[in-house]
Amino acid sequence: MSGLEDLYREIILDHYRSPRNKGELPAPPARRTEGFNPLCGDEIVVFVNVDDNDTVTDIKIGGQGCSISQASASMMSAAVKGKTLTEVEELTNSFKTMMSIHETDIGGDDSVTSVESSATRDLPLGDLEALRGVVKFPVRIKCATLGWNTLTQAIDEQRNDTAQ
Amino acid sequence: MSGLEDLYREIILDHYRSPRNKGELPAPPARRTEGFNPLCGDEIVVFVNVDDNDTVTDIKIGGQGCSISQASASMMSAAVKGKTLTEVEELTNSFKTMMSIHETDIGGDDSVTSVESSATRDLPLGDLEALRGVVKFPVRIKCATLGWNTLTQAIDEQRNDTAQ
Amino acid sequence: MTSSDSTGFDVAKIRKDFPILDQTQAGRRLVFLDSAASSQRPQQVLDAMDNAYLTSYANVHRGVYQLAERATNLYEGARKRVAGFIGASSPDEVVFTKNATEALNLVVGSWGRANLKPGDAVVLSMLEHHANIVPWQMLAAERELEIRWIPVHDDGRLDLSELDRLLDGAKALSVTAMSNVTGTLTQLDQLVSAAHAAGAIVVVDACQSVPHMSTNVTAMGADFVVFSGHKMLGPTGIGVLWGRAEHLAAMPPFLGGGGMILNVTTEGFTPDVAPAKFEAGTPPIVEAIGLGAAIDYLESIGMDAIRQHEVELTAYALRKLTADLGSSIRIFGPAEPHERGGVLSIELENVHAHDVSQILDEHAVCIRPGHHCAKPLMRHFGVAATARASFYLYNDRDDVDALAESLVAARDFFAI
Amino acid sequence: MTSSDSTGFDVAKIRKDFPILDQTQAGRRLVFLDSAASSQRPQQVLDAMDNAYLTSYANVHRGVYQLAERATNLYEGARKRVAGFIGASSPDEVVFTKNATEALNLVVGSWGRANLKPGDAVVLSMLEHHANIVPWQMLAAERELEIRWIPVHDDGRLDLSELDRLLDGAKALSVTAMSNVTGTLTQLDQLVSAAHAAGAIVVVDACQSVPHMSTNVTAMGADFVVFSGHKMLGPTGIGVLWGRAEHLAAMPPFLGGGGMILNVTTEGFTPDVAPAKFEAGTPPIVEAIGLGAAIDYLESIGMDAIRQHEVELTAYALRKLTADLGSSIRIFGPAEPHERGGVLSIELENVHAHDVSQILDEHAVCIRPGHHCAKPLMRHFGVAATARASFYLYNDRDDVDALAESLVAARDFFAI
Ligand SMILES: Cc1ncc(COP(=O)(O)O)c(C=O)c1O
Ligand SMILES: Cc1ncc(COP(=O)(O)O)c(C=O)c1O
Repeated sequence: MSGLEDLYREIILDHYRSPRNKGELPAPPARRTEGFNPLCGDEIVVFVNVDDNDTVTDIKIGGQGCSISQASASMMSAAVKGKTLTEVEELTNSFKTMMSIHETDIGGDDSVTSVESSATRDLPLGDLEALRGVVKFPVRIKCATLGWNTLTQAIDEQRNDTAQ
Repeated sequence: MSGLEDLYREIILDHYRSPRNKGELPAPPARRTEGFNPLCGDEIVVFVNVDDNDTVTDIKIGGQGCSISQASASMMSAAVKGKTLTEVEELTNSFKTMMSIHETDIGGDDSVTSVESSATRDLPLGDLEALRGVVKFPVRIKCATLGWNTLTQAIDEQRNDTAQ
Repeated sequence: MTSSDSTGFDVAKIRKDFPILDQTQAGRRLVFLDSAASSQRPQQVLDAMDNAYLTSYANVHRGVYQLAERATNLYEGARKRVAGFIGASSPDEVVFTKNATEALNLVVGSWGRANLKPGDAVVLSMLEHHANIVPWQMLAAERELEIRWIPVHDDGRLDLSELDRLLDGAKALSVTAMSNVTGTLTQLDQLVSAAHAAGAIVVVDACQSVPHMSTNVTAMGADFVVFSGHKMLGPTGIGVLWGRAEHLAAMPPFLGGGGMILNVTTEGFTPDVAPAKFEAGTPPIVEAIGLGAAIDYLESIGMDAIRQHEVELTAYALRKLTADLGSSIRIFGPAEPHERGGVLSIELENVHAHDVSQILDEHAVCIRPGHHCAKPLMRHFGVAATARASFYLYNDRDDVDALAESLVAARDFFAI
Repeated sequence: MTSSDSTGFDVAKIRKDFPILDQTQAGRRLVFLDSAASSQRPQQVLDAMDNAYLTSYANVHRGVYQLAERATNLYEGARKRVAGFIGASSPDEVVFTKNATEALNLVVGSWGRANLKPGDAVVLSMLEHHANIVPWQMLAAERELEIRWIPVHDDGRLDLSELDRLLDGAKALSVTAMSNVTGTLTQLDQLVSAAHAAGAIVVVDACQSVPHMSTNVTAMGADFVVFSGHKMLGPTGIGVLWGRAEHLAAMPPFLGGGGMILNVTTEGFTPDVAPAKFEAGTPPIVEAIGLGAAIDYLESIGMDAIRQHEVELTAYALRKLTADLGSSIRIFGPAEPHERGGVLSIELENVHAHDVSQILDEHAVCIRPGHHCAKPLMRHFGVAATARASFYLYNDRDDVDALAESLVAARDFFAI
């Protein structure tokens, strides 16, 4: 099962078995956002507290999902805690760039979709690098990005609310 | 064009070129009924006068159509004038039996549609026999029966009105 | 090889007709166990379609020339084949759609819009596929309808203890003949008679049953029955709505366009009669022809033989998986093979369905993880997803053995 | 043989890819002149579909195993091909339907239901096919909309002298890019800018133009564009709706079911984003793949070359038919070949279109008689039916000669 070892790296299985920041936060004051992977039924709930300095003071992850979506969300929660929203967005971009380089190859034709380019693509990802193996399994990219997309949605909503 | 000679018998072309009972009747008292062949755009208008003894005292045919639909309607008009509604129905059944024997063969499978059997199928059809060649051209059967179906509809409406 | 089972059902011979199954993946024989999502199709079906395209193709219904007449005859011949296969009283009761989903939307959009008013109730079951839920929810939102749900027992059978109360005053019951998650065969006899007694029409989602057992819509007594071609050895792009003639006659059209009218003026249009009334636009001509060929193939094997083969295979699989995986596996659905189809949804302890399927793929075993478009049922079972293996006439005990073996590997991989 | 015309367009070579054309009927070479109803398709398209069924078939989108992934990639790859072919800014703007008719019903049923209220006006043209009339009439009856008609000149061109008045206050203009009766290429530039200036969205029925000339929906500036696969060398059972991303995002779903949701509970559902939102149920998977292959084929020949070939052939046909049949023939549509597509509707003096087609069939010449699903236009021209010959890349001057010869025979047969 050589291919599988790339996907299921030890650190991923560790996050899957012992997810960090699992649970709920009282909402409000926390923001609660749900994400769905319509393909496989995975559901993720992100609870996030952002203080007046736009800093993520706490984050919790709920829901059910496969090893990749759970591990990715767990790593994400560890990585974003204490970061500002801008830093979170940069990290998200870096992570998605790592994933989306291959997303454009789905369908074997990259003439239409263009690779999202970003100044932040070289940001060090730390543990998250372990998820790089996912790009060899394009179907699972959606699993790896589920938590991130849900967090992005939460941040967007937060910003809209603050702006109003 | 041997096949075509079966379809376009001289008597048919004659009725096509010189249609009998072409025109309109004042409606009311006449009943006016429209028929459509949705496949080819043919439209037929049947005007029919039925007296208190259920006898067709007059009939006129309007509309536009191909040689087969026009000739068949023309022959029909000549054949039904002066007949009682019951006689018209018997004649219609005979005519349709001549046509529908082949209709069941469309699709090359007669296990589902059953041949309409009728005590009146042997009624002499006279000139109308000339239309027998149409059954070799199944697509044209709908042309040949358009006028008849429209007349049947007119009679049904007439009966419903009288019944009320 | 156990490819010919006790009934003499010759899987090895059947498999020869399915070239796609004759492939290896990383050196292993491909084991296809996802027919509940979509079946494979025999060479005979592909040949029938190619033959139509290569010799007798033209648009149907409106042509006088021989090519168009042949195409029309093939298309209408397919309608007759479908009618015969499901015991319809006339081919005119058979409407071709693009899939079962469109057929259900047609019933809801045409019959439902014409017959349901605010406050009316529709009864569904907790086993339903989204295709038999969402269209009703869309109309419910538009019309303020009430949707009532027939509950489900823990073993996947419907709980009919409150059926009469649920049906009281309801206008329609729309229910699956066989669950695509648990394989449950629903109690159609009881459902149909209770619904009719309550004055409700009955819509049957027969997507999973028509491909696997003999069907007689007239005997079933329902008002509408829908299914898809691609789950029964036919091509994609074709589904069937069967409806009682009197319903189809009374219903307004669903989609408007060419082929469904008697007349059109700038003022308005006059619809044609069924089935043309419901087939707007160029129909899936060659797909219907392919479905006709699929039916010929199924009939050449025999629907009763197929059903019996699948019952035996399911019984074997239930025994085998329980024996090999013991308490680490949960199998959804009725324990009794005769009460279910060949669809096994499973949960493997500590391994998410998605991961199960990934590891099985490494063994060239194709199963489907997910909610199977039945999220209400998933939520009832308290799972986000199951791993589903499903059987058809080309599967045998070797396939079940490969399934069991790879499931053991998946369990062990995650237990490290 | 004139199979290679002045531009070097090699019809003889192309015809080799279309085995269906290589047949005789009662000893005569088959002359297929009915591509406006539905085209034939090259072996390459059939091979692409067979290949998908034989090597890479499974239901799309929900599978983890490699077979399902390959099928999904082929299906989504086809969407990208379509997007590229029509100049869409993203594949997400491409929705697969069963045919163009469904695509138009989708626009009317989703955009229309969400945006039109009683008293609102929609503008159509007298050239429209029933597919672009009846859906609007259905909604008009439900919502009390006003339908206004752009009139047509005697030569089949649209009369735009009152365009601004017609568009005044209108919410939508839905218009054909090319008439399937007269071949008229409508003045899309003017129509689109006038409609947008009036605040109306623009729906373009491009069924007859997309197969025959290069298309760029972005440059066209319309809001929705529809067409069908079977008229452009693709299979039956597939159509395309292109819509501007912002419209698709704002529109409610049309059909409900699997594959178009993010979540379903017993209380309601959350739709997915476009294009998934509009593709309920198992899509026409292999039909999309076939359409992708058809596009590859068309691009290998070149859309501009195809257009030029057809303009030349149409010019030749106009000359030839007029020369051979003189005053006994009436040819509908613009006299200038550059203002029209290769669609010739004719009326033969004293011979009904149905009879014309019957006699032509005896000469193995396939043309279509009828109202061509454009009854309002027929009524305007004062005819019940026309006989229509239409050209595609596999037709040449020999075909036109056979047409002329058989028309002479038809005229003479009825003149006896
Ligand atoms: C101009 C035009 N619009 C719409 C249609 C409908 O296309 P389809 O039957 O593929 O839905 C056609 C073809 O019949 C057409 O020619
Ligand atoms: C029970 C059931 N109903 C409906 C459907 C929908 O069928 P389709 O996707 O072919 O429209 C399916 C298959 O996905 C099914 O299993």
